[in-house]
Amino acid sequence: MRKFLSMLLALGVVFVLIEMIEPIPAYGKVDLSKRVSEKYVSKSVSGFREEVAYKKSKNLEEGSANVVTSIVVNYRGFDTLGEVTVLFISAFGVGLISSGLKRKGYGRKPNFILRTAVGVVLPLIILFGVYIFVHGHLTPGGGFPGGTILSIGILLLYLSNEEYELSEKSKVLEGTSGSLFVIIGLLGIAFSGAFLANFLPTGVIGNLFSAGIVPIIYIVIGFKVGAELSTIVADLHKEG
Amino acid sequence: MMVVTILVGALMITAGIFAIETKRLLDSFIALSVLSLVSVFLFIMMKAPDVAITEAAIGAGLTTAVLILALRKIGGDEE
Amino acid sequence: MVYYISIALIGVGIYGLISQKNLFKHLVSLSIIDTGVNIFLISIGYVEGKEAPIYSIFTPTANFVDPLPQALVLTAIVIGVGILALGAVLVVRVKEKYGTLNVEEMKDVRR
Amino acid sequence: MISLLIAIPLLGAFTSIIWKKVTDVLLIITPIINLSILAILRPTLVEHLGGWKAPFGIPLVLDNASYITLFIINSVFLLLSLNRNLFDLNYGTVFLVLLTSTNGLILTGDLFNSFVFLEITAVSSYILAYHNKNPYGAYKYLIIGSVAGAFYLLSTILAYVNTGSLNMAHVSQTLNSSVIPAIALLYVVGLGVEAKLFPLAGWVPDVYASGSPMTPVILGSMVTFTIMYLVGRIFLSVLHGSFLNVLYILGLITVVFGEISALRQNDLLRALAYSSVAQAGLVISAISLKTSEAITAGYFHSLNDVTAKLILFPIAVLISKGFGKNKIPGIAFSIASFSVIGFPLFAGFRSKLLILLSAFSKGDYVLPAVLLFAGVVEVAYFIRWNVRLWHESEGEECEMKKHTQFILLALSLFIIYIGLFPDLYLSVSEKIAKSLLNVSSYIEAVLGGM
Repeated sequence: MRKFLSMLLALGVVFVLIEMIEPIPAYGKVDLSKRVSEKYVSKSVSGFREEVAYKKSKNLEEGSANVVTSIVVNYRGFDTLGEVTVLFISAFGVGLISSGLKRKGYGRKPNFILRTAVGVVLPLIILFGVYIFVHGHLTPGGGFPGGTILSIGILLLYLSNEEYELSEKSKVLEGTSGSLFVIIGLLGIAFSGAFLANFLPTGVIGNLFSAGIVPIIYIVIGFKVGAELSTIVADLHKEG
Repeated sequence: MMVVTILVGALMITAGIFAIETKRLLDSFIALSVLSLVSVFLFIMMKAPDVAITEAAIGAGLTTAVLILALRKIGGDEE
Repeated sequence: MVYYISIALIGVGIYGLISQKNLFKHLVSLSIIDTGVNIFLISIGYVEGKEAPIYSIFTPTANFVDPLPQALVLTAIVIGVGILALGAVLVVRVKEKYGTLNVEEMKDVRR
Repeated sequence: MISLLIAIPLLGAFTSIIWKKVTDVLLIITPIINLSILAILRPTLVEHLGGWKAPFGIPLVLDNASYITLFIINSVFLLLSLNRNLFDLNYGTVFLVLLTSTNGLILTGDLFNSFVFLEITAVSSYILAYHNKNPYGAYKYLIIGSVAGAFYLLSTILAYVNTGSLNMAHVSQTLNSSVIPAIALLYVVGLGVEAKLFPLAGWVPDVYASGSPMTPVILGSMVTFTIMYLVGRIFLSVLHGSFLNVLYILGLITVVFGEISALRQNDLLRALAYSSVAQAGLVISAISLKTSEAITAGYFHSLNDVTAKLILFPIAVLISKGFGKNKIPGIAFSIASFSVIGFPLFAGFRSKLLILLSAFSKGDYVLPAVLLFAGVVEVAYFIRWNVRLWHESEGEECEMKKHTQFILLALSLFIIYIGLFPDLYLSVSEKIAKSLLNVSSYIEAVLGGM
């Protein structure tokens, strides 16, 4: 009975939602010229207009080759600060709610293959994570997946080693990188007159050293997300 | 392309229903992981590689790990 | 078509949220709703015949799908995992305190 | 400069996780710094974050409404952090993040950014709800709140599809009226959970009545008032006040539902929780009358409600058996409850009268009827509780510190002061209402006459 009623309600919601999307343009037939993102792509928000060309255009208003990154970190960087804060506060909450607990083992010795492989795979995982967030402004990826991959490395350590415990330093890393993000934003006020404004040269689009503060912020985000998710993983290993 | 989309969509909805209706929680989490992985495919089809990578790392990887770790903490499946 | 897939996923999630009694299932349903919303967001930015929004050797000049929804979805995914982790820990504490994961049984215990 | 209001508490939160010891100092210093920044600034100011101009970047808008709301929220925060023994300092980081997010919610001029800050507020509230070992209440809140968050995101994206932008002013300017119902309906669901609207308010008693002194105080004051501001901003400014009828009806149902449930409770905390649901419904239906007077009355009432709840909840938690020898908290409790009922001489009377008058002047008779009904029910249960608490003579020496008692008494005298001379609250709410209704100058300020 309960199932039938909930099915009815879910169908109702689906029906209402379908009615709601009636007026929006058909899938794949969207006109982008009416949206703000058009200016993000052509990097002409501040009025400057010139065809952007890979590895050629210089000193654009915003220099990351990955347009999504340019939005996430630069044009709408404030959202990302908020997003990092969500993760920060939920990691803090997970720690708070499972406080007073100690790590408990899995109750059986980890597999030999797992223990040996960790030594080989872990550096690779960390290297991959760091690569992803260092190149966030050039290739898909960035601070969030990069940080997640770092924390997956920590998870692997937990799985393979009964005694392993994340050191308290991760909290320091978390707090410091968070503060760094805010401080970079405040430097923006000092140098360019607006919070989170870019104050470094943007270089040639597509180069590793380009895009001003974007790579720096993404590295900070990477470490912060890595530290936060690692504390979540660590806290989930604690038991009363 | 249309056929692929429909197949992917059908797979996702099936995985979703299975995740909800199955009796064992572990199965449910695995089905959720499958749903996330399939959605990665959909994201790539819609030309969103950034989202695809993030969803693969977070949605399919970490979410499942978090849920399974929490399940382990309460002493595994009971139903 | 993708619109309907995402809406169907939202519907499945809501169905799960109401019909299921196990707390973990609610988290799973929530995750399904999130995935549905994310797919919807991406799909409204997709334009046929355009490429992924990254300047590279293969796409040296702009011919891109809408990058803004992708940026929004990145944010939404990360927020989603934060809430999910918090929810999972809360479920663990509920189980510790009431000894059950079932909503209905919990009502009896709490009385 | 405006961004400092958000950056400083956030920096404080990040610092507090490294040096736990400074948390209690930070809790007092941050609101003081914020208030002094506010004292320097004068509305109307707009800061374009990252230096990107309006529809492209994220603007922070400090107009009259947000200025006053910020002032209120930060003062309330300061007042709460001075009330030291109500607080669990382990939660210090959460308070600072909550201050960050409420400030952000008030200042932001961007729809998606408001979603992000709403989620921060929500997550901090879930953590606060867990206080005093209340995992189920927190869990329930988390599930309902996150679903609402998903709907909020959906409506934001629908606005983006229609206008091509996420900027509130730009959306308000260009939104096609044919899609407003869909967007507004999704926003009702998205905001309804935090605003405690009827079908979505099921979490309130479970969270508010956990027996923790700080959870209901913080959620009922800071968060509630911020959400009321956001409801006004979105429905009046962004959506031009259309589709308010649904909000109006839901608000009225919420009042009736809240009051009847409050009457049926045997637990004082749960009764108070339902009472704040009812007050929230009253505020929302007043706001949705859409005339300047009615909105003024709505925010006035919300301010009164916040003040009263600041007194009622801590006393109800700490002295649940009866007042006995504790005369001072007893007097404060009675004054606050009379204000909620709306006895003449007390602050609540002024705001309820104003709501009545503004509804009559608009030719509306349903809201007055519901308001009178609510008043009768409130008299029934609040008098019952007052009698019960005063007659219970065995009340032991309470755990309340002297200076907390003093602050509570001062607050209750303030309620009487407002009841006699309502000008302070009245002028403040009037400014909020005028500023929220003056959409064109808001658009002008943000977009700079585009």
